[in-house]
Amino acid sequence: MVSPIYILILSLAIGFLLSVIDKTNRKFSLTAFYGVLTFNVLVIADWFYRFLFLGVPTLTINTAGFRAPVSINLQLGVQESFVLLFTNLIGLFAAIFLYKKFKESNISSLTLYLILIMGVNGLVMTRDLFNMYVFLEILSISTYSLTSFGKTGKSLSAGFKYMLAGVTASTFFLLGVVFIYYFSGNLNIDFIQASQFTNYGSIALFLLSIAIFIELKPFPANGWALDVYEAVDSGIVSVIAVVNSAAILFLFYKIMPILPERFLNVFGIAGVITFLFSNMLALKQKKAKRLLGYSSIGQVGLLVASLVFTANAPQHLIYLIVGGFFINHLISKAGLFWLSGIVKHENISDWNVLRGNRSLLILFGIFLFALAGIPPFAGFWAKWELVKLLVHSKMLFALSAILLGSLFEIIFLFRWFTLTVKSDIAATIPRWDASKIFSTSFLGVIAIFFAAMIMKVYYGFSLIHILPVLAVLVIDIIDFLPSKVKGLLSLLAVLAYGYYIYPFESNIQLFFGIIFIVGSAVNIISTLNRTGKSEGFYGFLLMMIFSFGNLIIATNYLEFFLTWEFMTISSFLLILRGKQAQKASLMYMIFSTAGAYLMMVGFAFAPQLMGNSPLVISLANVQLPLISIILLSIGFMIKSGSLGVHIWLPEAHAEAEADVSSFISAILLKAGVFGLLLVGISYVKFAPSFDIFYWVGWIGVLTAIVGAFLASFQEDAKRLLAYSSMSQVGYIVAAIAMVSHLGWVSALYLAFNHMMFKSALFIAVAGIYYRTHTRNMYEMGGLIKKMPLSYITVLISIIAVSGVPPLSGFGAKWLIYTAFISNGWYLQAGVLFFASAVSFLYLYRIIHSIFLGQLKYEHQDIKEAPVWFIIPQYIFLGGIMAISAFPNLIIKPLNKIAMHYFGSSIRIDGYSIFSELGHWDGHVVMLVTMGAFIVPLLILLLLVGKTQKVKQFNIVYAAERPESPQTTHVAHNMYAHYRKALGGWGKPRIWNFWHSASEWTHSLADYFRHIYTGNGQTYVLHIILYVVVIYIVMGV
Amino acid sequence: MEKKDLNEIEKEMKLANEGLPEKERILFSDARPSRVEPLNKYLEQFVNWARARSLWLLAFGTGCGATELRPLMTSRFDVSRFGIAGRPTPRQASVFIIGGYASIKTIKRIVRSYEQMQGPKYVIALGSCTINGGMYYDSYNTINRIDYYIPVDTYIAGCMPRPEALIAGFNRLKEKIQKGECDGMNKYADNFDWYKKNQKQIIKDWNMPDYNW
Amino acid sequence: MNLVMTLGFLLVIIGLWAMLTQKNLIKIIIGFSIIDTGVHLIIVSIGYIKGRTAPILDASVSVADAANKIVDPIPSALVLTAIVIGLAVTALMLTFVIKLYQKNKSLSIDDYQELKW
Amino acid sequence: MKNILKRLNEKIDDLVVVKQRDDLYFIKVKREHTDFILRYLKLDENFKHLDFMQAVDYIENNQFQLTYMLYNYEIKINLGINVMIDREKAEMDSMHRIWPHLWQYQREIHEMYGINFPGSPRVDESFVLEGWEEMPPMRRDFDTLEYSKRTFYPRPGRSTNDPKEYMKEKLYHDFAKSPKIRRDDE
Amino acid sequence: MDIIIRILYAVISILVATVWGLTLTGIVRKIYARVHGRFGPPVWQPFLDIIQTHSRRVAISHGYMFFLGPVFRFAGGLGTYLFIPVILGSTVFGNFSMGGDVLLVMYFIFFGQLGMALGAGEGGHPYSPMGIARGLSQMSAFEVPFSLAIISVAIQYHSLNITTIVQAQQGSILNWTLFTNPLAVIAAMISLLGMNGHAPFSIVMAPQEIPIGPPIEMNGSFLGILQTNRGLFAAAKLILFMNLFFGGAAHPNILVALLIMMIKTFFIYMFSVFVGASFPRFRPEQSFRFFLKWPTAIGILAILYIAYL
Repeated sequence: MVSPIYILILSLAIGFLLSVIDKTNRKFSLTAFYGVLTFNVLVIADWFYRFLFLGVPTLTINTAGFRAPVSINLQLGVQESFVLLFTNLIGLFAAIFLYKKFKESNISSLTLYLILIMGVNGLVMTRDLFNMYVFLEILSISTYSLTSFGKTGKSLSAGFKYMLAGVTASTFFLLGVVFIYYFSGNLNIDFIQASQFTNYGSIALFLLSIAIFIELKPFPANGWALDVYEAVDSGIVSVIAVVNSAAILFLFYKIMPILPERFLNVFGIAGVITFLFSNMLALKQKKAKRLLGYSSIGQVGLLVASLVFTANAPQHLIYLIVGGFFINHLISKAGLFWLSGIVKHENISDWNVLRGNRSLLILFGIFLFALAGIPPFAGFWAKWELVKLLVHSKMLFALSAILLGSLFEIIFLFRWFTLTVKSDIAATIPRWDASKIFSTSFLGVIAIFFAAMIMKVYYGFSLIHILPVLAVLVIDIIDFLPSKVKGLLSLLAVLAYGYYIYPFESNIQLFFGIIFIVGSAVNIISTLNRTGKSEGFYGFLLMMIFSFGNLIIATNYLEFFLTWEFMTISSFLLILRGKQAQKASLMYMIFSTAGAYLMMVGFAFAPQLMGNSPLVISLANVQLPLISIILLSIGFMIKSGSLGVHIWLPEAHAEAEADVSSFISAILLKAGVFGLLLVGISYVKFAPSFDIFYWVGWIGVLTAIVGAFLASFQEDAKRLLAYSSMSQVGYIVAAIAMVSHLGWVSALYLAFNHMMFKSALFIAVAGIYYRTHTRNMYEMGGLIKKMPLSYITVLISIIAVSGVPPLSGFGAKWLIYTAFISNGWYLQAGVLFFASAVSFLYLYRIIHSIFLGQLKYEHQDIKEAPVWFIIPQYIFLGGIMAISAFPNLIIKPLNKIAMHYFGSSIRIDGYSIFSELGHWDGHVVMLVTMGAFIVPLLILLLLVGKTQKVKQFNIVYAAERPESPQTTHVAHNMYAHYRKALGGWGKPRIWNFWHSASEWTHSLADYFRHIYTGNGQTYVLHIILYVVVIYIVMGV
Repeated sequence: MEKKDLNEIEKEMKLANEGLPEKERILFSDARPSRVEPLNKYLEQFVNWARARSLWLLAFGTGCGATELRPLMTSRFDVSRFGIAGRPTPRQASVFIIGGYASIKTIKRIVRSYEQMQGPKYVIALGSCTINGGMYYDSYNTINRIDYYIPVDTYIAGCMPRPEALIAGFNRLKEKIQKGECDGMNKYADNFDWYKKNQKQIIKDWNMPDYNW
Repeated sequence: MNLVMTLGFLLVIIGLWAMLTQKNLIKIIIGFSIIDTGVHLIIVSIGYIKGRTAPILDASVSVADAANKIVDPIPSALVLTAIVIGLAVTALMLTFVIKLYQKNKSLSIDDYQELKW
Repeated sequence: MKNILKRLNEKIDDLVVVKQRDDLYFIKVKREHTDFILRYLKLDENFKHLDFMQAVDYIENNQFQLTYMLYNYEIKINLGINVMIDREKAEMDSMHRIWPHLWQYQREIHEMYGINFPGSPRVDESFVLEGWEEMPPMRRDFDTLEYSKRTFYPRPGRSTNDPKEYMKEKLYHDFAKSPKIRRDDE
Repeated sequence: MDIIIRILYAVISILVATVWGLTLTGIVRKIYARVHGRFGPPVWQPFLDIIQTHSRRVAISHGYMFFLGPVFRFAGGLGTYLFIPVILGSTVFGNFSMGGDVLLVMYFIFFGQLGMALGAGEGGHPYSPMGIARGLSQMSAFEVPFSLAIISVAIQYHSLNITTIVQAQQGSILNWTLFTNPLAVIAAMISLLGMNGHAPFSIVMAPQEIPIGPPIEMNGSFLGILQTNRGLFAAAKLILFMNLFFGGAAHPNILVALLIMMIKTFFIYMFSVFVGASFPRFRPEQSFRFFLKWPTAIGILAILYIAYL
């Protein structure tokens, strides 16, 4: 048991001795240096362990033999030791990171470094205000000096600006301390109470607190900090951004008890503003370290805000929220700064050199995801709880600002990530430095450790909920295997998983289980066509599939949301694997995250669930408030690509790898449908007074028609299918929104049907892409002769999509129109009719442009798609044919599912289905169609004379002969006349809207960031003005 | 009889299509037209009766005579009374009217269109030019006799023949059809090489397959 | 509020004015020094009680009645520390200015704006 | 028009002008002046429109005559530019840069008369005669009847009548007796 | 046994409808001719044409889909017809209406069109996809007023069942949908113009720009089947309209009922024929715009009128 005072003494002593030691050998001085740092960590760790697990009471160290307030005292409790452990740990690893530089640099940097660490330790532990000032100045001076470590002109000027700002702040601090003493006669914060400061007295507190706050770099008085972040050596800057900030933040935390509430609220709001604006300004930032600077400032703002807002929350929540953000920020920011030291490229698009080293790329991903608040990292949990807290305390403006800020954060972080993973490598690859990589990886391990701790210890999640992450880890370990082996293993894993979760509590779960798990399992077969290793692919795929499954069995909001985020991130990573997928995946991530935030708020508003049954069951007895319904609906509709928020959908579908698109379209969109159905389940019993689902229904039908039109105007086969998915899901959304028996039967029927035909279509297109290497339909044509099996798939599927009897699509159409008309949604039904007629346009377009018409020269020797694509296609076709010929196979169970919530509105008699409006007998229809098909076929075979098979150019061509297949194939811009007829309705208004929204945000960010002129004086002026403004706002 | 290899027979049945570039040969059918026997007597009589009453013209104005076809359709002469109607595509038409003089450039198109019609197909050659060159008998660019290039069923002389003459010609054609005398399709298939030789002799840049299916 | 304190504030404001308006780096540092001095004055003025002596225990002031005879010693102690720290900071700033001048041959703060936005 | 011709006369010497009608003039220019004259007429004298271009085979003079027919929309006058070129070495400068559509006429003349137009676009492609191998057919020394007989299988038994005699005899043998129709201009 | 009788009945029913449909086509050609001031072909000309096309000696085929295209088309016509009850209460002419309601019929119409489009597409001729693109686009446009009319009728009779709808119109001529729901009938009749492809909506077969459109490569028996289907399909559509809007055909004596059916379908057809004979053709975009404007507005009014007034 070493007294913590020794860590101060030892640091100081060794710090000053270093210059002497260094005279002998640099090795000795380095040993001493790292020895001290390690000693610090060990001592603090020891204390932390004692406080946390042995229940040792908080330790108070009195200096000079007197008790406080007469003499200065230090305090070490669980909080202090936690902060110190972290700061010292980061300090140690930053030092390791800087090992090479320390070996060569002037010995004074080592001294300064030790003194800096000492200052931090002192600052955290001391309870005396003036002592704080002293430690703060020690910290500052050593930091100022260390800024010149890199010895570039830039870092010098940045350091000077830093000093200007620093001295201004410390002047305020000193004045504050003095006046506090003047008013309270005391300097120990344990003996100062806010009540001692009346009238003018509060100025003293104001000066003190604003000084600390300015050190925390609030927007807009923080230009100096950004310059420092940008210019200073990345090892040092990580210390500044992490260790210094942590210490000062803790300083703020320490003085919080003596501050009046109105101060705190203003600081909280200022923190939120800082968070929002620094993330917004970061949008325009291209330089990595400055970007990180913006992000750090934002994160500190968020920490301040969460410190303030959680003041009245239960202790464990404070620990989770503040601690979560704290750890998250510390680890990820330090890690990213270090990575920037490893990468040595300023521009974020040059970070693609990271692709040269897989483990670094993974680390980069971990830090970035942690920073963005992606589960399972600590930030996610903190955000979740903070949102809940803010909702409960009705701080909605702060909430929306924080979420908006987070969204901006997501945008720039993921832009960075996608650029790193996807942009072409132009920059030179640096040499990797072992000491740097070691420290950085250590942080990655800590991040994962904390994630695991929170999940396991705090929330106590069972293994099944962590399974998606575990899948990534496991596949990562066996990534050296060829992809076919991994694919088979994944298939087995999915089946085993399905078997494990199989005993569902309700039929609706079973239904979605079939869509999610069985559908995925069949789809996996198509991925077996991959050659090579497909590194990382199966991990994310399994993560996504397990997330689908976990969605069904989630028993509370958090589980659901966690799984949802797993699903989002894994699908994002899968989409990102596409060759040109940078923009597409980014857009997907942004929209998904926005949706997720809305859902998060929606869940926060929702009442607590009772019992431990799955959401599908428990939500039936819960009345969701209107706001919750609205937010959740929007969130789920974003995922299902409804009108207005659909623009991510075509990009993501088109740019993802060929065999991934089918997962996204056929299964991922159903997750949105499932979510909406959850809301609907609560809606059944507790419909709110304002019938929000009526409007959801309208959005659904409009999505259907707009999606159909957009699909008709595409040249790219996958985009066409993507818009088609959008249109079909529009039907489903509308049907769910009806909240009636027939509506839900049709929605589920359509969902099932869509899963099958869209999988088949996407896999067929994947096979064609595999052979032709193009997605543009007009570049294909005439492939029916070369790929007949794929043609049959597409033919059957498009008949199923279009709803032409006798295939299963008609069942969906019949159900949905009957439902609409009997529900009184007449005009909506009319729009749906229109949509379904328009769908013929794109369906014909895809089959004609690809398979019919003229075969191109370059495709004359093409072969049928590989067998791995054909097998899943025909499994799905079998499914379609089965439910076409025997619709009862599916209608009966769906009827039962829907009867769980409503009275039945259909009667099933043999193969006939009767509704109150009409009837349909799929079996008879099938037989009659067969008969009607065979009779003319026989007639034709009988009557037709000698049949001469001719080739593609044997066409009547106005007595001429065709020039070339390209010019004879009518496929490009096939529906130009319709576009013309639509006139102004054909403009991409929604796309334009989002585009201009993005442009506006970026321009605004660009406009605002011009306040950072780069002039030190301006920064000082900012600080002064900021102080004045805060002073006025606080009304001191 | 000498036994021939099956492949060889097949090869003989194929056309060489030498006029086409190598790359384009896969785009055109190379099957050779062959004779198709009529149905049995009574059935053939019946369908001939129907064929004669449902003559579908190929609406392709190959020469100045095409101007005389228009009045035929209008109210004054109205050949639709006889079941005669225009079709816009050779695939569906059964009667091809060569409307007067045929330049070399036109004869190429005439041959192509004729070959694209489905048998049984009938040709009416209209105007003196188709018979012996008419007033263009000495032109360097106008053929003299259409029947050297495609089989003709009925000639209508005149320069130009009036619509009444055309109707008379149609009636003559109908009679012939009903008697089963119009078998130009088989005649063409039987004498395919001779026709081709004549055609190729005047059509110099032969950028089409030997038989346009 | 006494004269010293007012003077102190005046110095702070003059220093601030210098820091905000002067372009020369040295002058800015001088401005900072003036602020620092002003702050020190303020601190001292807080602890000062009229008619009392310096907080030094010697023959004239005994331990027993020190509480009545001397001024508040803590501000004096503070001001000593503050002066030291101020000195250190000023020195450091001047070092930076020297380095900056060596690198860029300019003393105007406007020439050091290459980091911005 | 007179002014135009006067101005033209100033530009080039020995200008031959033929007035055919009030609104139709022909001038004869030398081959080397053609480009200049056409440009001048188009740009300065407002003969914006080129109606057509044609050739005549003057086999007697061993020359081809090329005619560029211009039209002025303001004074509504046609002006033909006649250029004589050598028949043996039949070659003319391409004027398609002045009127782009000239390339088509030049292509036709090239095919029909064998006159070469170096630099004219697509001038070697066949225009009407696809795959013609003989002498250019519009040259007067080409015997078209002989060619026709040789190539097009003339039907035997064809006879030719003088239309005037034939008509009189066949149709209007009582022409003299028929009442005379009075024509307006008599 | 039952199934054989049913098939027998269906054969009779189909024969009657086909013959009537083809006769109607013949009559229409006669009427067109008379409008033009001609005599026109004999009424039985369509039958002769069919025999003629079937008697072609050689048929060229571009592939299996090309071969099956007309089969699909005819199957579509047959199916459409078979799911419509022709005469109320008749076993022979009741067809297979137990298979489904009006929605089934509406969607079965697409069956043939889709198959034909595919067959024509394999032909490889550029005019085929052009015609099909126009046809599908126009179909999507005229389907809007038609579906609105159907919805309106469904609301009115609270049924989608054709038999029920016909039943409800019995009794008096004033019970016909024509009089009870005139707006819906107007909307549907306008879309019938598009459905029949008569001028001004004859953009699909537009002889001037894309001669005959989709079936340009169809020949011989393929064409013959298409021609046969044209008669049957016309009859099916007309009978559907008659059932939905004009009281259907009901009489205890089946011959009288057939006569009623013929008279009614004749007049319904005459409507589109007369419009077609007297108007020039729209361009494609004009046609789509037209359908999406006025008839759609009328259709919406029809729904609002029935549902809320």
